[in-house]
Amino acid sequence: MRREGLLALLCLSGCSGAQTAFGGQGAEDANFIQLFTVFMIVCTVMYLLVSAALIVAVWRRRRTAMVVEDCNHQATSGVVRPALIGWTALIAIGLTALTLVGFFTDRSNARNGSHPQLKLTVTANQWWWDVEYDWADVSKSVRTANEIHLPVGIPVEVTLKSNDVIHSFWIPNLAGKQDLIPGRRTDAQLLPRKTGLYRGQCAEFCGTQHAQMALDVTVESKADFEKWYGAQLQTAPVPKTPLQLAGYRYITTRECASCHNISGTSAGGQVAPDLTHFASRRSIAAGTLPMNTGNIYGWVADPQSQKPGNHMPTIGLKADDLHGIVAYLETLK
Amino acid sequence: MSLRFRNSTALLALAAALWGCNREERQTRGKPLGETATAAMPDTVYPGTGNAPAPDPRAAQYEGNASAIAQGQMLYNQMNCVGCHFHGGGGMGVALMDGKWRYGGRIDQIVASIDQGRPNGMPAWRHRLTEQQMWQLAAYVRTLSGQERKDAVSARADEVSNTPPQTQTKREPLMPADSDEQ
Amino acid sequence: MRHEPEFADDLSALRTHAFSYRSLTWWGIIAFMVIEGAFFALAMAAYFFLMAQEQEWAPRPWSPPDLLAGTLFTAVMLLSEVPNTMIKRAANAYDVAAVRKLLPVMSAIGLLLVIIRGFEFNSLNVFWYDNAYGSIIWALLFLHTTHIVTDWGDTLVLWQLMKTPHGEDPRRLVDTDENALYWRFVWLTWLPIYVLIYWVPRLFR
Amino acid sequence: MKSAAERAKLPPADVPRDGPNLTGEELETKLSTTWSNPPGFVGWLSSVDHKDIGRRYVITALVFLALAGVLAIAMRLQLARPDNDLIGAARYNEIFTMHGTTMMFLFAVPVMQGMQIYLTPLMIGTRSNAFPRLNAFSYWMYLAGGLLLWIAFVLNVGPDVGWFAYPPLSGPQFGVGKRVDIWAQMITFTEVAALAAAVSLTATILKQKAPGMSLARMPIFVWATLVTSLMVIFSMPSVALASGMLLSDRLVGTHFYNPAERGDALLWQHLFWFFGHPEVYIIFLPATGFVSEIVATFSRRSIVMYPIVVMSLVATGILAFGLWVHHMFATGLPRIGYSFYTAASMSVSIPTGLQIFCWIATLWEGRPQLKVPLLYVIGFIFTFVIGGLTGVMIAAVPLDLQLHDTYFIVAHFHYVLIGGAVFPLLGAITYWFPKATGRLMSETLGKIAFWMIFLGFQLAFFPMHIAGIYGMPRRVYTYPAGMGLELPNMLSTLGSLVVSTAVLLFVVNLVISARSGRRAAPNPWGAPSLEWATSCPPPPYNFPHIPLVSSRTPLWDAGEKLPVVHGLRVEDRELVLTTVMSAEPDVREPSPEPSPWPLIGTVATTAMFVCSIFSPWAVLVGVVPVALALTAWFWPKSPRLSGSL
Repeated sequence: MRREGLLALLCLSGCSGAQTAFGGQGAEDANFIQLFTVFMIVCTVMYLLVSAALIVAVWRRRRTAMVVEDCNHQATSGVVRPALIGWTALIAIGLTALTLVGFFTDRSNARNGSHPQLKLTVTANQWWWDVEYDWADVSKSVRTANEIHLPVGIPVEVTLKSNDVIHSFWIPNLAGKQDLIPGRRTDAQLLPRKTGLYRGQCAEFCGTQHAQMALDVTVESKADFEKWYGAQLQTAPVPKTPLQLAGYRYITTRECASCHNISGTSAGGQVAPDLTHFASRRSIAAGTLPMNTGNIYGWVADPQSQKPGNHMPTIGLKADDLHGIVAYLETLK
Repeated sequence: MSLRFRNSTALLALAAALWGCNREERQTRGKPLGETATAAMPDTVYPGTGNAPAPDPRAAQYEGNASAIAQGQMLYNQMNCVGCHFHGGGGMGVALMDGKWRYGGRIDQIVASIDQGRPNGMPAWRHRLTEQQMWQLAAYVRTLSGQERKDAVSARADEVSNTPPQTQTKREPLMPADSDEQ
Repeated sequence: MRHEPEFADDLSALRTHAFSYRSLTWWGIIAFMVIEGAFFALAMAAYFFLMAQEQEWAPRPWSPPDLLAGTLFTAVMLLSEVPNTMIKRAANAYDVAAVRKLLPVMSAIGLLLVIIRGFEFNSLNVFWYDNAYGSIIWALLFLHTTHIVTDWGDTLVLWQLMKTPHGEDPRRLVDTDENALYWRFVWLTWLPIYVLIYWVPRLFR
Repeated sequence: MKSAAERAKLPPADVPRDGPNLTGEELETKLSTTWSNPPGFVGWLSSVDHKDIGRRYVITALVFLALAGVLAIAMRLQLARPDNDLIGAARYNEIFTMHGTTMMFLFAVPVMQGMQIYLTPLMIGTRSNAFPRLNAFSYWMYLAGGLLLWIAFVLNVGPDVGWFAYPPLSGPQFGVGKRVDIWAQMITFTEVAALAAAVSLTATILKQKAPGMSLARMPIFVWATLVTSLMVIFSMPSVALASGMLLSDRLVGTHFYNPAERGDALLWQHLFWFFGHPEVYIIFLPATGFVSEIVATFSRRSIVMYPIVVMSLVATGILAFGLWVHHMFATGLPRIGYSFYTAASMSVSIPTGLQIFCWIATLWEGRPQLKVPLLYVIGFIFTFVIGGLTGVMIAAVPLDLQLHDTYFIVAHFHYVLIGGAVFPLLGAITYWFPKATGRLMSETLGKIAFWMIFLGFQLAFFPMHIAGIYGMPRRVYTYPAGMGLELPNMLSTLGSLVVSTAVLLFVVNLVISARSGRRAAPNPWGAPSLEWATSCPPPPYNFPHIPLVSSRTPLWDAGEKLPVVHGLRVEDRELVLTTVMSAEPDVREPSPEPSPWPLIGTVATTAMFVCSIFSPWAVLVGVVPVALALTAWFWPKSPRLSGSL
């Protein structure tokens, strides 16, 4: 129910499905659709052949009663041997062709990411995504969480790491999945071809809240991306109203700051999603709730009832503190 | 199925129930939700074997609870307890695996130490961690000196190995630290 | 329809025991050797897999295991094949007296090996909980120890069995023959493990 | 006292033997006395009769199927609607873990082995299987492992990390409590059980074939049994090693899977799938054996191109060990290496394609009669081929990277495992039911159940392909609305309800028919293989006289009389051993008596395994009673009677 708003928004933005391998908005996924179609045709033909042969075989000399006739149970008619040869040849040729098509598609996918123009690192944690845009110049790096923005038409290399267990990075509209494995570095290449709002999701079982570990993906024009990126480089705004100030005080001095980081404030925790531009995101808690005031209230007041078992504790905030926190969080655009 | 067989099944089930009942209980949230923010914390510093107050009843919820200890282990790393105490061996902070406790080694006493902080550098975590988190942390800290049940602790974390496995840590007798020893 | 029997061959003259591949238990033992051989082979594969994670093997600052105990063990193990072959031949020749004399010797060798194995654990210079290198070294040695202990126990039981009138049953000589076969498996699998535990960590430093 | 060597040369003592002078009822009374279980409950527990053990295996496995089926329904109800909150996240994770674990380790492999244990000695014409006590031990160990897992689940300490239990999630840090230890130890139990059964079956097939039944005359099902048993022997050590390492990581702090100390989480995946992929064929190949037998019988035509079917079985068994990496395409291993595994995965469909050809050709050449077992075979071909073709799809890396770990895969392996193994199994149960019980199953109820299962299955699992492509990952306890997943999930849930009703109907049919079904003649279907040469149900000694085989279809080729060999003792349990290849009679082998020691050994082993979860010292202490039980088990009863495995 609570996601309906978010999804209505997604669908308004013109995409038929935010999380589907039949989207084809990324180069690799477009290859997937083509290859899938080829396989589908070949497999359907094979299936129809087998089915037809089976139906004819059963029907043509069926018997209804058990007759203990003296049948010659060894004799083989002349069609069997040529049919076997034909069938074997058909399978062998079909498989060889499919293997080759698959191999060349794989090569083509590998080429897509050979000259990345944008690099980012995605680090998976039990049940959220830590995202960093890497630049040689550290001051131009941006850290965010549970969302990535990508400029359309630009090859991206994503370095994948995990802080705890194995996860899998999967944005079906753009490309296939790649596991994030603790102690190893893997990478994914993305080449988005169409702007739009997509959804990624963890695809390797990673514990209690594996189902609620989504990633919002925005593919936008280069100009929009740069605008967004510029905004992300900003530190958090100074609180204006007394209510916001109260929230700011609570967040920076109390439990929140132990885990969360808000650039430009003293909240410097490094073990939970970065909140510097929290309110600019599409969803809360890795796609658990769409971003709106009511949901921020619900989440901050009792994260354990929204996403049971996640690592953010229910503090038991007093009403005043809660109002302040939400008011301040909403300024973090 | 025969009666005898069913009996033995029941016995097995009973035995399993005895350890199964609370070792694995997962609490996603501190029990008395309304109280947590204001709940009274053990407030006195009672060094050594001095007259400790009666144990806190909440201890039973966390002691020997596998999930609480696991959460505590995660917090121990995330809150950078490792920075001073290392993996229990001590460094800048005191050693936690030697069974010597200046401020008491009972779980509620450890909670008090985390909550209030202690002289010579241990910061107060009151309002930086929730009460539930401090209990979880204390439950984990007790495993470092072998105080918790071996079937509730994990042998090791997925990190560089600095100590022998905790499932094999000998249980240190609780004793007060010498006051002149730093 | 139930068929009436049409009597063909009479099998009453067939013998009631046979050695080697004509024996049923021989096939069982071969199957168990295949299972355990697969187990060892996979453990060795895991050893090389973990070795590939390291720059050097044994990783510093751990020094490779001390050679004395392991080499002594290997020597005793190889020498034990002499009485083992004698037992196997005696069993094949239906020489119960010789079998009864040799089994205590094999039991004593088993005991000696178990004792030396204790020293081997002490000379590894690493604990299983130190790192993955320590873990796999201990695992290989532990796995092989279970075989030593099992076969030693087996030999003890066989020794007691052969002392009884059961020993006169030629089928028990088949058992003796197969126990000796299994011992060969135990020392054959030890040789690569010996190299992996004691020599590879020396050669890849 | 004569020396052993002298005695060995002595002519056989004058004891009663079967033969022209001792046949008919007199023989059968004597053999019954020799081969029956001891009376009473202890006798029941001591049984080493392969028919008892096979039946217990199958019934226990069906109970686990029902339990896992209930869990499946629970999951389908939770997933019927988006954002459903019928079952919480933690509970759902336990449920899908239990469903997968139970289906793979406690249902699929054991039920196939149970059928093999029941049928193999009958099909190859021997009185008992090799090492019957080991066989009894196998069953008890399997039962203990199953009870361990399910009691733990009921007590809320069931595993919750998936049936594949990837570390580090299952490791000491993230796999909290004893849940994973119980899972891993359950693996050890089923491991030992499967290996013991496989050893027994292999030795039975190689050494106890009826005289004249050379390898080239063995029924296809026996070939399938031989191949799967060998696959068990080669693949199970891999998961035993992996789970042993996992347990030691968790309990004594080793670092096999800890990257910080140079272990590697992928080591688990390699070892697990080196077992896990052959496991699929361990389940599937016996099913192809069922299919071959059923097709031949109901077409009244011996299987067309027997050598090709046998070679396909062997080839599948070998190729199955070269495919495991296709479960790991998304782990970032070197890309070029993947091509090899793609090619290998695709090539395994060649032998399967050939087998399907041979079955259709047999139907084509024969006179098929559409009885329930054959209906299941036809349903199998229609369904399994879809699973096989989606398997070809996901062998290609670019397709797999999208489809891996989605509901497409869930659909794929249910088509392969239910379509490929459970359909033939249900057909096989219908087919051999009269052999085991002496009564036929109801044809009408059977047909209704078949059509409901077949159609309900398609309704339940076909939409999952679409859900997967539309972005639904596996192992999620809920999914958001608006992603196009509502309809396929609702259809799947409805289909699963149809299937479960139909399975219930099948069970009702089993129960009713076992009590009051039509009485079966020894060979009610007019089948060609030896198990139909004896009465329904077979006597404890299987055959009054051991048949002499001279073709692949002995009962079709025999006239009024069945050629037999004779001269076996009737007052002691005795078998005839034959040579491996050509099945020449070679040795008369005593067969062990019933014994309670396998059960006692299981109890001792269970105590050791379960306690070892709590303290490693339990292994040292617990090994003593295990050793005592094993010694008692192997100690011969009297010098004359022996062979006690």
